[in-house]
Amino acid sequence: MNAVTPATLYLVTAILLILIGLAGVLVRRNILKMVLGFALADTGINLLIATLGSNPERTAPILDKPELLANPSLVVDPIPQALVLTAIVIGLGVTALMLAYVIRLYALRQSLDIRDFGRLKW
Amino acid sequence: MMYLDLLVCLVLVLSGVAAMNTRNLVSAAVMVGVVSLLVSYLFLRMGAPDVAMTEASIGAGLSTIIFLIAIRRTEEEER
Amino acid sequence: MKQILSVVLLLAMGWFLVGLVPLGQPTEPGRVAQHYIDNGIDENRGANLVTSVIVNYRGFDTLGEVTVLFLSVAGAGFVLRRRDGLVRHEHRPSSEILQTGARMLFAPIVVFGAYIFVHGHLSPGGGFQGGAVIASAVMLLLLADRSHHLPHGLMHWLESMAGFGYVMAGVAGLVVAGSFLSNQGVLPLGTWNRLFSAGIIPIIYILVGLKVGTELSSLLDVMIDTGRPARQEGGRS
Amino acid sequence: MVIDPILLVAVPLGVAFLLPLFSKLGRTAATAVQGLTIVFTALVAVSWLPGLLDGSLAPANILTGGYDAPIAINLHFGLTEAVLCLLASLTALGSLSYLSVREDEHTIGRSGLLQLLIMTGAFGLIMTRDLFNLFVFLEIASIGTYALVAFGKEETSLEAGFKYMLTGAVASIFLLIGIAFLYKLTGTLNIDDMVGRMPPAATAGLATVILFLLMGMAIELKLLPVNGPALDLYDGADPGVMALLVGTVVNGVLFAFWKIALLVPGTWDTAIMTLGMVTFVGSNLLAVAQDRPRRMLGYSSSAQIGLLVFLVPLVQQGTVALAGAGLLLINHTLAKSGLLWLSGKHAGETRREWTGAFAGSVVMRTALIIFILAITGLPPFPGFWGKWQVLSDLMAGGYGWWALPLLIGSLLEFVYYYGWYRYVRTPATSNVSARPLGGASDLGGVVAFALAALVFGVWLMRDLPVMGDRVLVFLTGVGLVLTLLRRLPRVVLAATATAALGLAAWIMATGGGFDLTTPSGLFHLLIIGAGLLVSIAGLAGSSGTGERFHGLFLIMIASLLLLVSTDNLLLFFVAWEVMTWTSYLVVTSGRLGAKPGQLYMVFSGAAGFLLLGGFMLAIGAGHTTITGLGLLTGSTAAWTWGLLVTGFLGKSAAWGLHIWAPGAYSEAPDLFTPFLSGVISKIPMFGIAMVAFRIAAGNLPAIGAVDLTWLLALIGGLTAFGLTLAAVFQEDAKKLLAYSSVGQVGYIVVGLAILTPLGWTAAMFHVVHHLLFKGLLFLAIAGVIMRTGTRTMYEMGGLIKRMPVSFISVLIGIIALSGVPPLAGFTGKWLLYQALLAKGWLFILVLMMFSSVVAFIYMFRLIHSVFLGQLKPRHRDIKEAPLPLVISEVLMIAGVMALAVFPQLLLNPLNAMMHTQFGLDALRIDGTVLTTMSGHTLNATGMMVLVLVMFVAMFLVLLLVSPPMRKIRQLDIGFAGEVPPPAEEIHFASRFAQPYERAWAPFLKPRATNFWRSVTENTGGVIEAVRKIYSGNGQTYVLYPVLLVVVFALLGLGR
Repeated sequence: MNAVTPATLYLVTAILLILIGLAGVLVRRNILKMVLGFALADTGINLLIATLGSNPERTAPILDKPELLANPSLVVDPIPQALVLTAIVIGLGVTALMLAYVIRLYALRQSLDIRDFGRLKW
Repeated sequence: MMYLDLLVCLVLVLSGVAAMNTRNLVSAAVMVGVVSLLVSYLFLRMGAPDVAMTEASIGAGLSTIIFLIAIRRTEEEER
Repeated sequence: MKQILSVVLLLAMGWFLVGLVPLGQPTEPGRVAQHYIDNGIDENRGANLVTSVIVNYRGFDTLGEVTVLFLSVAGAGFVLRRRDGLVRHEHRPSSEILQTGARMLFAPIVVFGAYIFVHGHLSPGGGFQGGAVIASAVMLLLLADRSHHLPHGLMHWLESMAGFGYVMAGVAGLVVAGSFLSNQGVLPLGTWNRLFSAGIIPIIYILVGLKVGTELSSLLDVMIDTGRPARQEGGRS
Repeated sequence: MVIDPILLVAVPLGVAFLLPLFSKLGRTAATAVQGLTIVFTALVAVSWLPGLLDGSLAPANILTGGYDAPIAINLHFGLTEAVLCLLASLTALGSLSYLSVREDEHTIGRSGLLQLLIMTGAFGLIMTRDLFNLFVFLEIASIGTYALVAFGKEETSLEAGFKYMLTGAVASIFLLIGIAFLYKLTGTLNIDDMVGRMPPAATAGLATVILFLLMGMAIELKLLPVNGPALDLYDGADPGVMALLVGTVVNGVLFAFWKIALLVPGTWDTAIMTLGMVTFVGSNLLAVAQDRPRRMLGYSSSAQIGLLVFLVPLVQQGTVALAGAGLLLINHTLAKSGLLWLSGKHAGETRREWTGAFAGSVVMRTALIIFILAITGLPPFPGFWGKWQVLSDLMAGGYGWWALPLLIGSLLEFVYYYGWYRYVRTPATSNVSARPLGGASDLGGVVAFALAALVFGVWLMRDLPVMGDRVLVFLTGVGLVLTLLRRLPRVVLAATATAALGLAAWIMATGGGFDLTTPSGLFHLLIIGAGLLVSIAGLAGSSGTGERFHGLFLIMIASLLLLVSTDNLLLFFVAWEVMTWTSYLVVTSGRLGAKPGQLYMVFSGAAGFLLLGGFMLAIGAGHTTITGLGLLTGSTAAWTWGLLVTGFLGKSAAWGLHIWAPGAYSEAPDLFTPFLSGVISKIPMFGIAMVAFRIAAGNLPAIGAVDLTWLLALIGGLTAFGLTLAAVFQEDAKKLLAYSSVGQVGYIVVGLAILTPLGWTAAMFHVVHHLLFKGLLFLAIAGVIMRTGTRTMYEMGGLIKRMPVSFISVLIGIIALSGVPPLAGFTGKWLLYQALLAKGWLFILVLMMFSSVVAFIYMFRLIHSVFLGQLKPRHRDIKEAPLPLVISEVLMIAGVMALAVFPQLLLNPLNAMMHTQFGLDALRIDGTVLTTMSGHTLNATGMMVLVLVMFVAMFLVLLLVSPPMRKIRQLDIGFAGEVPPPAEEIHFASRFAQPYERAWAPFLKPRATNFWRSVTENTGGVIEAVRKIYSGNGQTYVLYPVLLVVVFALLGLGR
């Protein structure tokens, strides 16, 4: 078990979150639940990206102390963090739009079942 | 610390499963919010306070709120 | 049947994803990251490297990010534009205590949000986090008093001007340093770890904070508001 | 002066942020600001284009944040980016004008913002060189799309939009996984930097990372089978929105894929190419079954994107020129946006509801057909040049087999696009569905894009020698003008066409263009001569409604002149395809021509692609000229010959491939049918002789014991036999002549297949002679149809007194056709039989003789049912055909007689021609006496005299011995209290040939028709089964990408 590093733990958790979220999307017929599934999967993705930049031997990339300034190599890679920040905000935007759609679709059919929204096909 | 992490991850995955399994949409949304909150703790642990703050305020906070609003404007139970 | 297939497929996909775990173990930062760590302070003077990356090095991303948020709020408004068939909720007035409490809390929360984005280049947090905090204050207000109307005119103006200002700050970099969103020579970079430092980074982060705050507030407004009858009919006659 | 391309993103973003304030000033102000912004972005792109094109400007590397890549995000702006940005701007401008008039009270001031940001997202996608930045702009473009598709029709657009979002979200997840791990592996996000830092392809896990990246892109690109939601969008969203997306997001995503493909190891190339090609062929196949035009356009878009995806690895490895793929992309953007805009201008949901669409608008009809021609890859539109380039490069690069699915997919495009257009061309029964939507104010984009497609396509031809040919340019120019001005009085059109052709004839005559000793000269004369006769006859006007084909006719003649004179394979094919589409359009302009026209176009398309395949084999072997075909050897020679000959036979309606011909011939405008039969059907004969047989027959291997040329002769014989037989049972005069025409072409095929000077002389002689007498017959019958208003023979009768000139024309025509002395038909058949005898192909000889005998049965009817017998009461006041028609007929009679009395007029030049071709003479010609090399002689003039003497003698004898004639009242029939059956059952001419039917039954089974029907039915069944995968369920659509990832991973692709 000593092979289990924090990174492994976080990555496996992230993958599980992605899978659980996608399972919700694929198995639950309620469109609101599907949107929740995507939100969950998004969280998993964010965890995954952040983990890729993490290093338990280093600290946050904020050089606000003189000793850090003198030896900047003590901090972790800031890029994945910047990416996750962007991804979180984009995720919120997509979720908001999806929910707007859900509200309108509900107004349209008085139902949240994905099977009620398949008039266009073939 | 490693064991705390393990515990958090475990709770996190279980909340996720619960969120997808419960029929009540409000609790599902709250569960997803809880997952976000726990993930933001993990972000803090891995030296990403900026991300942690964002995840907590946007992922756990605002997202959950707009989910709740949407649920309120449609149905609360999964049929 | 389809459900079982879905789960099987997801498990298979998960198996391939788990195969990537060895790739994700900690490594030394890459060349670009090392450049930020070594030269970030020299080039931008902002203590928070994440902020330097977000506002300067990858500022173009952030402009896009702000646009995404702007776009999804506008899009949500567009999708919800028609009011026919939407569920309307009764507006039960909340208790006096809640309303008063919300009004009292509003200002401190907004100030806190502003603090977060003003100090984005020094400490954790920045425009996005601060903006979200401001939006939560607005939400408190909306929840406490559903009939409360946001000052839409002011919000629109603020939102538009903050966004435009962001683009203008970028153009300033283009004019002064020949590169869009450049932080060189537009404003003095100042000294490390001071509030007035890091060139235009704090300016941009303040604009981002204002924009994100107003945008998220409009988002909440759009999501909550559309259940109500159009403003003209339900006005305060 | 160039403008900094960063402003392509900065300016629209700044404006977009301010737009909510502008819209407070009013709708017009907001729209104006937006329009100006888009014009500005177009100007930015335009300011770079000339410099980038001639190389005087280097592509720009644009920094952001003050640092160069990979430290900060950089953008790249070269020729490709400039073109894509310009296309995006132009589409956005067109969409703005289109959508702004469609806004309702709910969308005012809001959709504009979304449109502007979608365009900006596309600019970012196109220019950025940073992988994560690419993702951000992808999200901008996608989110804008998700929102904007809610524009318009409530229910369907919302459903479609939501499903689209679901798969889009899966794409984002996949892309982020890929991007994150690639960053981890390379330590950079800059694409160009990353390329150099990619770990070796065998690195563990790399294949999975790439797979996620590719699958994310596959969803965004809408490849098969993850394109379901995109199809729903085309179906459900406003077409104006879709047009915007085609020009902006779709192209942007394609170019993003191009950049991502730079990172993909070469081991993936085959997988990517396969996925692209499967999408191309599969989507086109599924489109065939699609009854809703807008959804069909969606399938078509998927297909086109698939084709471009297929090309990406090939262009990156240098096999295919970027220009080829670029032309395809430009072509698709222009044509598809235009088609979408047009599709939104008609309320029809299904193809049937499109019946007679845009009948009132020359502009919309012309634009529609321009877009359809462009998207099906016909010249002169850019797609043609792109496809030619791509195919040539595939052949030269050793990827020849990929050309096969490419051609099949392209043919499927013919099937559904012309299937749709068939309904458009069918006259509407009620006027309700034919009303265009939205007035004319939003037509700007349509007109601009149609013109752009045409002008750009012609501009691409600027270096081709054809542009220097005065006659061609002149005829095409006049033709184009007449096509656009087709609302002018018919006489004006015909007179202009006649004058133009006359002038062309004069120029060519003074330039020695009519040298009959060369095949080109002979065909020049035939083309111009027949063209003049048809144009002169056209002065008469006609009762038909759609016969305003004079402009197209001139373009067609120009293409034919080019076709018979060029030595360049490309030019030959250009001319061939122009001939195909002009003649198709003329055929569909007949009153009932829409449906047979579609069949004609599909078979012509197939024939064209067979030729293209043959040419491509030759080009792959390094030969680009027709002369060069002679240098082909071995199996290349055999395949090329086989493809070319099959193509030519298809176009000439040889037996088995003939099912299109009767309909097309009979439903084409009455005045055009003579040309179709006389000239167009001879062009494939020219092709067989002058192109296919450039490949030396000695280089053709035999299949077993069977000589390929004998096989060709057999097909010719069967054509002559089978279609002559079919002609016997026709009740419709034009159809009878149609079958007869195709049958006659069989004789020419046989003559050519003999491959001796005598055989070719016989064939060429028949080409000329058939043109004269069949043209005469069709013209005369056209006159009769014009006057009687019917084509059914038993409804005519006794017209000899009313239309004597027409009678004499038909009489001379059928004597010439039957091959009895004294007319030249006999000379022709004599030559052919001599050639067959000398060759020793006795079976074919028997077949030909037998067909000649059968032909008597139908020819007799033509004169008997139409002109003899009792005059119908309703035809009592009928007049002779109009003067211009009579003039044309008399000219043709003169030609037939001249050929009969002085065959040497034609045979002398033919003899010289054969001497050049074979190095041998076909005949010895002394005055009017012909002697074959084997010593048989024929004296045409002497025979004429002999026959005349015999005829006069017999006539006098009959006059003396026969009893006097007795007049019978027309209705002199009694019935014993029975109800008379319908007239057609008792009329003597009705079902005239019925007694033969049982005798010939085994030969009369419609085998060919049944074969083709079973082909369509079986294909249809497969399509129906396959397209069920688009179940309409959003959840299923999300499953497909996951499925695809798992399948690809299990296949171990890229490892």
